[in-house]
Amino acid sequence: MADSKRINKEDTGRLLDEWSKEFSVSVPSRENGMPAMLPWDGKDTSFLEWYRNTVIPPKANFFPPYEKMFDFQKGAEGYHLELPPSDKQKQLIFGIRPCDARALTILDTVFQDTYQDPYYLSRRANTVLVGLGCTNPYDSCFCTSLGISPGESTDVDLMFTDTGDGFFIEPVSDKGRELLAATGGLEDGLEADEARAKDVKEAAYRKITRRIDTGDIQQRLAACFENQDYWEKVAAKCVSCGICTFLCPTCYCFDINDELSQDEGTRFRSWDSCSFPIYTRMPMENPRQEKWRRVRQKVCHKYWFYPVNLDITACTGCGRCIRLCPVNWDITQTLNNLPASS
Amino acid sequence: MTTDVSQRFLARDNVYLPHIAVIEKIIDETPGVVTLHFNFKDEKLREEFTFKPGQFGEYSVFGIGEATFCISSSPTRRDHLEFAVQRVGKVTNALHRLDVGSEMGFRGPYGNGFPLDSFAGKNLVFVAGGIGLAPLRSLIWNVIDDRDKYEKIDIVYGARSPADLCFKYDLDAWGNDSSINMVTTVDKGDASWTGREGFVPQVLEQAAPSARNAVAIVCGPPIMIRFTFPVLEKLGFTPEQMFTTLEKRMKCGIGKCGRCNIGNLYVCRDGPVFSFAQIKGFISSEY
Amino acid sequence: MPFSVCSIGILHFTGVKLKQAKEWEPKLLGFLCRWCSYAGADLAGTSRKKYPASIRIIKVPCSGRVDPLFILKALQMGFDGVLVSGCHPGDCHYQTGNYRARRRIAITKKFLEYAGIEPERIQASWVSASEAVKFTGVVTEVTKGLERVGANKLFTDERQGDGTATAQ
Amino acid sequence: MEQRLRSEVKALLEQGKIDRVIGFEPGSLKFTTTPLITSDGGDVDHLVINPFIVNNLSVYLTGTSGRVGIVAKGCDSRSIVSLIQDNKVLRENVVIIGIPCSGVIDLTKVERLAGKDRDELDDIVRQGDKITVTVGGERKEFPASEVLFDNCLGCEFPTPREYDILLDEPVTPTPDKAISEQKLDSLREMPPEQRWQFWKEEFSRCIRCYACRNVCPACFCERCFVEESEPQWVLPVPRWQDNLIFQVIRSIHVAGRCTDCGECERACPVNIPLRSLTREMCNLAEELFNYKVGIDKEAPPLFVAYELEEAEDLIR
Repeated sequence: MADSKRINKEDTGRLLDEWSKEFSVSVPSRENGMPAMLPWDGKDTSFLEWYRNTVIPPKANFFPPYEKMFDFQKGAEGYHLELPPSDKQKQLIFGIRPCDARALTILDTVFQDTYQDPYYLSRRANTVLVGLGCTNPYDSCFCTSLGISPGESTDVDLMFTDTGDGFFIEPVSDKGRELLAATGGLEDGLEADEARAKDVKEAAYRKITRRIDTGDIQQRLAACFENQDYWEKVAAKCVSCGICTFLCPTCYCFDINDELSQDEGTRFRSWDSCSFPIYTRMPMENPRQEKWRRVRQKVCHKYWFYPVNLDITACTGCGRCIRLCPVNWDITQTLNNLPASS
Repeated sequence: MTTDVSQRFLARDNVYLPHIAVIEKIIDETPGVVTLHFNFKDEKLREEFTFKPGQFGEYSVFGIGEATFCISSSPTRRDHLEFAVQRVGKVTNALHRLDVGSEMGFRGPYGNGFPLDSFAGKNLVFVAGGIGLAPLRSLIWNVIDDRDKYEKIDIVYGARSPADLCFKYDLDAWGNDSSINMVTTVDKGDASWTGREGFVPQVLEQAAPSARNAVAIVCGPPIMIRFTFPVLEKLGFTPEQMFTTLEKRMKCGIGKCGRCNIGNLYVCRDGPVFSFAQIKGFISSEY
Repeated sequence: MPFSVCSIGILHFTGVKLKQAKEWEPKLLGFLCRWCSYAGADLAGTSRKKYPASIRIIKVPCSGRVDPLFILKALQMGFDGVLVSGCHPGDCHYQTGNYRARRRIAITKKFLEYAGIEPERIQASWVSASEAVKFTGVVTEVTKGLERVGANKLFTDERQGDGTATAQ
Repeated sequence: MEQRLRSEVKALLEQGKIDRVIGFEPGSLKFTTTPLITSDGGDVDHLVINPFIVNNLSVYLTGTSGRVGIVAKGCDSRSIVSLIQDNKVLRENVVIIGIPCSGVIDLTKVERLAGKDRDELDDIVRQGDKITVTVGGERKEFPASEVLFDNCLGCEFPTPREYDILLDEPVTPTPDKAISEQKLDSLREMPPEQRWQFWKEEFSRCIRCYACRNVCPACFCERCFVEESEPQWVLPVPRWQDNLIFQVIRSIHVAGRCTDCGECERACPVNIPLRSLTREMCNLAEELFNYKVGIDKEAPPLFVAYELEEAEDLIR
């Protein structure tokens, strides 16, 4: 490839250093005991050894667990509202996996739908995504069923492929091409690197064995939507916690709450989850009081309602919901065992 | 006025930032319901603001939170805006505590509103229960102010008891309007009640408005809506001829926060006004 | 002077930001049983006994009404300490409310200490309706204890500047 | 044990003594099990017992109607007793199928020792006090004390005390409080400010998914205080202050009900050492009031019971 580059692994720190001059760089980090995309400390590149994927999905870098929407203050003239200062600092996320990058493309659709979400979209516009292809996916991964290849991505700006001693670097977007052109100290990619990268990508693809059957999925879900027995059976062991939704890279539901201390306060938004009964509870009734309705909503939303509305399935097969579930509720089993009708 | 709905009446380009509005009048409707009259603090917005009957807003009591209510006044009467609040929880309690002159926040208008153009030249049947009259009230006054455009008007309105009837001043006005066929009913009357008794769906069945060249617009508690649709079907209304405006728990009002869906439809984004044809697939299940 | 709030008065407190005089002085929230300690405090007031003005009082129907949550919430709101005061063992208007309060307070105090909250901040006493002198003594002692441990900065957050209703 | 379990459950279902059974079946990932809740006799052959049966299944009892057979380890059976004490479960409605338990394997410890993630391991075999982990064909042996959950290492009641069927001979308890409470001891050694700082940092990671609460059999409230809106005790915003209040109060609310089963800590996706809070609660109940949880189903719960004279040194 003409505009591809290569770099030795031991030079990764130097490259991140260079990018840090222009960007606030985030890398996979587990300094808090749990892997997430956190600001690079300027030295540690040990993630190259241990990193498979983060627990906290990179959506948190754009749509954090909670954020300030605005402050308010009551004065003699009435209420004054103050937006948080817009962050002009450019961001770079290094090492995002193809599934999680696709998740951002999915989130873009809902946060742009009709009304622009200023908080998410401004961070998104400010950020360069540097993808890193998987070489060692988890046994819970099923991205290939969602049309994602673990080694490739069209949703990032630059794509890195681990070729053993180094990385083969391909620009994906114009933003990535510009960044690559402006980055010094990179060698041109060799044909041998490209060939090696191709093998790595194919090998990663083959490593993913977990599958879901996506054929006619909307029709199949519609056919068993009213099958209460099936949904009750599927939901029986769910404990209605928020892990699968909070840590899903495509789940975007949120709650809005105010904090008051006398005459001033803050409006926050924070992650919310369709697993919680309170999520839909109204004073007189709750349309999804029963657990099976909530489980059904989660599954149908991802594979049926979301694609009908926004033309893309709201799942990337990253497997977090399976891997992190405290009772091993497995969405692939739910989808693969859908009964043919009610 | 911009035609792009997403840009209409945005405060500082941020769709989540409310406009400041001032309460101008408070009317006690029933023991648990008040109607609040308000206007925007910003004079330009006060001039420019427009909406369609059936659209809703997000109302803030700063420090307590936001809640969703339809605008219950008619776009044809624009010296102020109105909404009705039943006291049921944190934000509605706080709204009830506001005084004339208090400031609150308003975002909107959101939602589709009623397809008013398609109602022209038709007989209109309004069926409402309790505070469910609020969104229909906006539409009814709009229709009355454009009376020539529409044919016969039937209104069936009911509440649990005489004390629970909202907008009594409107009920009187419509009852006195010879161009409107108005039926008011209560589930159970009291000593002074001389009007009808009976549940709304049954009273509707007795009133038996014709389905010919008609549309029915229904709003009330879910249980009433569920029992009203079959009656309308019996009277010959097709699912396309029946409209309702739905209420769900909402936070953002703009189709992002996720909780108000019925199947793939979001009450805030695709509604709150739906034809029965749109929602009948889910109505037994999640509404 | 103590000011009285009804037993759900904590509701009104959750939105309060305490105003702070220039010099820090301890602020103590007292949950006083209406059958004994509250009357004791009243008696202290009417008989013009002197005691520190540090205390704010919420009247509760029984010391057994006090959920550990009230205590922690008061600390988050910026009170420097909490005093739960009820009837002497054997004197509970509801027979056993104070015995149950005792278990709860004991566990709460020890547990919050383990979590890192100074034990001086969580105090309990038995004060009867006639013990105005004991009441003033308790408030004085507890206030002194709070002066020793200093201002409650448990929930302040230098980085974010929010999440706390601590005095400014 | 597994064979006996299946035949016992089959018989119970066939004789109509239970309407459904709550047990474990193989999970969809390596070295995991998953709860099986079924009334179908055909599912009974999926029931398993192995060193990976982590869940405390009694969490499902409060939401299940009819007569239920439930597979219970020592800690789980004590949770059931505690639920009976709280009138959440009727003794006659449960058939407790007890497993004498010699501890459950903590996969995060195995991962740390093996230097590989769970799905990269070939095999984990337990034989008595030795656990053999095979990685890439290479066998590594670890003593159970390095691989079992902390709470298992301190377990005083590995054999259920309340049961209808006991599947095997009782296990002799070998509690090692020192190992089991290593993390707690390191906290106790800190000055208070440092302890508070420790928890502040831990809870700044909390995302308030409520997995800790929802996997906990002792958290049976229909409406948790965090979901109250008037008054709004805790904002549903995951700031460390609110997170910390939530968890500290949760720990106090489960005092006298928590059996140190360790599920809250295991379920936490962001690795907050929650057991270091709940375990201390068990200790306090014992130290202050000589109360051990889940021992006597006739006894009143911790906060209902009282002695005429106790804890007076803490009151002025």
